[in-house]
Amino acid sequence: MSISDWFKARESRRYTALDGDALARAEVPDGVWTKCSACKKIVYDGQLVENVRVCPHCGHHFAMCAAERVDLLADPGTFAEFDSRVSSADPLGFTGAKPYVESLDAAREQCAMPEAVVCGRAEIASHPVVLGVMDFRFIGASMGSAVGEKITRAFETAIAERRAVVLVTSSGGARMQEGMLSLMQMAKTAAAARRLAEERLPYVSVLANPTMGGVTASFAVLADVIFAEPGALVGFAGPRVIEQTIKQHLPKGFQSAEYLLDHGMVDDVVPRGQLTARVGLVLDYLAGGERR
Amino acid sequence: MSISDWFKARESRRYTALDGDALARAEVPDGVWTKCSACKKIVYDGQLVENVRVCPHCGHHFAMCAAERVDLLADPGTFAEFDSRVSSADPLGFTGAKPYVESLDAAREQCAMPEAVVCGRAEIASHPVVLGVMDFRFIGASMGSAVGEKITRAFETAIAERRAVVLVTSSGGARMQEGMLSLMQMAKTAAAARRLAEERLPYVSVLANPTMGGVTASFAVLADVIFAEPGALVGFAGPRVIEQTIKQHLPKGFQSAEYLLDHGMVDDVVPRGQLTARVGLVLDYLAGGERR
Amino acid sequence: MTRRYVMEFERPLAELETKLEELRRLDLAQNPELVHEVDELTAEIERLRESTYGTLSAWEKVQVSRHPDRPKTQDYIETLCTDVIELHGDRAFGDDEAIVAALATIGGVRTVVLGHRKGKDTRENIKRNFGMVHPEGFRKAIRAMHLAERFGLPIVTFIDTPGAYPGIEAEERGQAWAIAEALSVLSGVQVPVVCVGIGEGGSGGALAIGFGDRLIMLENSYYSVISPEACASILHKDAGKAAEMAGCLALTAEDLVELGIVDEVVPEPLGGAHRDPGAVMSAVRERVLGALGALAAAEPAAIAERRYERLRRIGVIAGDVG
Amino acid sequence: MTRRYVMEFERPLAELETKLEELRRLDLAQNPELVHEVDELTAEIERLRESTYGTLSAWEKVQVSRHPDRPKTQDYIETLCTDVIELHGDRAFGDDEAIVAALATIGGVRTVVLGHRKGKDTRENIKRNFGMVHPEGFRKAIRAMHLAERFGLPIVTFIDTPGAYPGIEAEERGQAWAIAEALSVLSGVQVPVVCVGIGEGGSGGALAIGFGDRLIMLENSYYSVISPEACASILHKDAGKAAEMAGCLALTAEDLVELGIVDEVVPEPLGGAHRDPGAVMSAVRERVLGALGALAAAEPAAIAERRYERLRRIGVIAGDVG
Ligand SMILES: [Zn+2]
Ligand SMILES: [Zn+2]
Repeated sequence: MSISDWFKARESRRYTALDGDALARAEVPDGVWTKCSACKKIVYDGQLVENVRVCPHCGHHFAMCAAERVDLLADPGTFAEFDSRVSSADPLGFTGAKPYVESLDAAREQCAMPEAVVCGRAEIASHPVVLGVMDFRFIGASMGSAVGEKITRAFETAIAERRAVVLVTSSGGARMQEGMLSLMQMAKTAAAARRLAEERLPYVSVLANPTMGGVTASFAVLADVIFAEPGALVGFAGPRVIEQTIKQHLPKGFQSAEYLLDHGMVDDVVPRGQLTARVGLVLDYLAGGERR
Repeated sequence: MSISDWFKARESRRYTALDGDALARAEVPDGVWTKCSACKKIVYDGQLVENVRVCPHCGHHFAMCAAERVDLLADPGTFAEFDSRVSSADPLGFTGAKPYVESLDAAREQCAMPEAVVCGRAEIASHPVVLGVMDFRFIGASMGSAVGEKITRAFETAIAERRAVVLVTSSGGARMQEGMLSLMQMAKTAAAARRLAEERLPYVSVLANPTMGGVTASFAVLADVIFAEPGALVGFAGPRVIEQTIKQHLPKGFQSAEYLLDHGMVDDVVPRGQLTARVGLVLDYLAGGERR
Repeated sequence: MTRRYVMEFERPLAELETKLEELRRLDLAQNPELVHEVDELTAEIERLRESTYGTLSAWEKVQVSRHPDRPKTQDYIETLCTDVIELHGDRAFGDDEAIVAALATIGGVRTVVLGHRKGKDTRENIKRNFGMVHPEGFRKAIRAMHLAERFGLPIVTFIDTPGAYPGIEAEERGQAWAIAEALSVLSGVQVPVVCVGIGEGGSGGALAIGFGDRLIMLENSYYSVISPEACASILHKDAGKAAEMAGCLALTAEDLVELGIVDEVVPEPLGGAHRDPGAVMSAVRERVLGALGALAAAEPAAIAERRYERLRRIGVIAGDVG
Repeated sequence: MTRRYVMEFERPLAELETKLEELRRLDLAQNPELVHEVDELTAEIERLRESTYGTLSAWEKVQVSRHPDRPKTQDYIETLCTDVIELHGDRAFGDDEAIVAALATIGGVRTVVLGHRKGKDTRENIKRNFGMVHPEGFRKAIRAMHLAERFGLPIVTFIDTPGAYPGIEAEERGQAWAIAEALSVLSGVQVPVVCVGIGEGGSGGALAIGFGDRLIMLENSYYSVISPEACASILHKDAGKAAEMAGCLALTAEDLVELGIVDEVVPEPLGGAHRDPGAVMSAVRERVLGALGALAAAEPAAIAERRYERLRRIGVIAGDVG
């Protein structure tokens, strides 16, 4: 499925969308609303879209799908997806509670995208970049062979074309249904990120809620500048695993973006409304010279 | 004063000594003894010299002078001092409780050496090295312009002749009587150590009691492999300064070599009797190939 | 009979063996009717031993890999290496005993050895946190990797960990950051890297020192993206399904050869490496030296380049370029 | 009269000023005999102001450098810089607020700015530990130095610290190691480094971000191997001799020009930079831009080479090659 097919398939949905080259805001039906999971207040979807999916009452950051992320970050009309057909196979014939292929089909259907990450060429603040965004709805945006391959190609494309890399991460970790093939993607993507660094090309990552396990512990945190979204859960081990191991409750705010900032792990916690400008400004510094 | 003058001046003393090219053990008069500061037992000086100045009762490591250090570490007959005439001036005309020039004269007299560090070409386990040893008796082996210059030249000589560097440090820190000229030696020696590293030449440091302040916080800890002697006090701020600042007593063993090992700061704590073999073995690994 | 640790799947065999021991303690001369019974039992034990150890399931191999008597990193270092100089600490926070870094010589080859370190007994295991590494452990390993590269020493690693430690302090000090950095550095070091899976290969904590130019695994070691128990908990909400999940995860040495991740498998004696540690260690020595020999001639830059290509090929995808 | 902080050596002047204020609050029309007194006092104050601030001793300059109203790193950043993006954390332990690292633009030049950070008030000072840095602060600075080098951004530093923090945890986490590493990295970065001494330059904690290709100091800032108080304690067992020691240590900007360590001195208004922060900051901006301009054309490797030669020359020795 190409990006244009994908946006076509999403046309009836309520997300704002980038259709081919043109930015198109989908119509949002009046009166559709969501209850904010943080403050429990009612938020109308139109309001939510306007407010880049941040609760206007309490500032809670709702999840964003890949298309919305692209829309948020890329200069209008500049995003062109690549490797759109790279998607997961089922190399182990894996069957847990349900077969992996069924999980894949369901995710493809639900998200109208072939895999958990979308990568493409784009401009941000007029800087040529490779932009990659992960979509948590797709099997928790876990990293299997396809995600690992796409991320690796994102770095390789950037190196070949002297572009910066901007990635928005969100992931439950490695995709266990692909076994060791999935674990090895950590090494593969880390190696690719290292090559980008050796070429002195900039890499900015944005850690969105949640970014855990094998994605955090590989390419996500190897960026030159790391931002996190407010309230995002970021870490290696999941809170439940830790609680089971240490047999005690976790402190409030543990593994939150703000906690990570306190512990020196991220450069800043950036509210979504300021994210595009902030990433653009970082690129102004690192991508050399003035905006085009 | 050249190394041979210096050893000549020391001939009547009781230290074992390297005289010119030949290793000569000075006579130790019978019956001369020292009380061990750790276990309070009596140790005969002959015994102490035999036992590389380690208390045979409790393992306490007594201070060693520069000549003894050279004797301990360099392959017999291989040490040749350089820059022996580099010594301290009194650029600020400094007068504390007593004039700096008087302190210098007293130290030169007491130690029979012109400065607090001795550097020379040597072999250790047949590897060509530059060996530098500091002597705490000389105004606390504090680092002024002369010490900084000699250490810097040690690194530079090693680079020019493709030698490894082995330094035994012991110092109260910067030599305040030379003001900022002394502080800047930290940057100068650190810069020289960095150049050695860039040339991929090995650098092993041995932290002897005590190594504090500006010496610790510059070249001493920039080594590839760092050993410390048992019980050596090593740190940045002195214990008294810390106690005055935090207004509480320090835990037992604070800033000891063993404490530093626990906190990940040194590669190992090595008893003096094993030091030469251990340094030699490290050089076997890092200086490439087999012993000559 | 000395008490020994019995793995779950060994229990029927162990019970028979215990019974046989008891019979033998009786005076057979006074109980001639038992002679026949002893013979029969001995034969049955022989048959059962064949079937118990002959072909182990994935889950059984996981159990063998965790056997407390299984040779550990420290045993390999002590047996295979000479001139060992352990390097301690990350020079920033602490010295993590769950990981060892050392200058070590194997068969005359000077190397840097890295390994997860479990204990021989409870006391040692507590000190070493059962081989579960904290961030400072990975940072010590990173320091050793840099040292190896600077001085052209090949790196040999021993993999044996249930995983990186999942604890508050580990997260606080950047567990993910430390692992990511280790992966990055290990992927790029311009010296040969030979890895040996000797026991447990638990997830990111294993991977941080667990990939390179040659990956050798013992027959009954495992290497997995997640422990079978955790996988069962997540997918089935039932840790009891661990055995089933072990079969699904393709975590055995044999499976991983098929997936193109593992290069060679070192056979173990019947019952596991702990039955004859000497033989296993000498086989490992031979394999490691073989791998080091094969890699010795390569140019530094070419080694890292080939390692990248090697990593680059791992993965199975559908669709491809669209 | 608003209460203001009075430095020790200002006290006689402050007392007269207070007296004058009091006189002025009286009704001079009803007390004509006071008019003359006011005039006389005004003249005396004028004379005393000249003599108080005209030529400051080293110890008086140290006091001015510590004046709570003196412009601080944060003031310089806010006034001189645009497009500021602060970089937080060492990615291993914490974010030390006693040091700031930021991407910042000065007069159109994109730079990495580093600075010790004191607070404006007690609350801020506690958060920032009075500008006394812990190891993680130096490690944050090191990270920023590497970033600057990777992307060719010149480094501008603001020096204002009593010194690195002397505490248990700081030692525990390798204060000396962190400072040494900062010195090593800063000595080698292949981008221009311009340093500005704006207040206190306390020992190793200052030096860690306090040397480069150009060292500019404000007239009443100091830079010293040890604080005058500590020097007096050690040499005289009497902290009261701090004033005397300040004179011996050659710690003023002027002294350091003579020793070949400082390149230029930015004059301050009578009484100190806090009397006219705007003027001082605009002078600093001009000097920094001048230095950056002069260094901009150099090749990266040549910059580091020249910095080495610069360091190499510092020191006065007797004897020499023997
Ligand atoms: Zn809300
Ligand atoms: Zn004793």
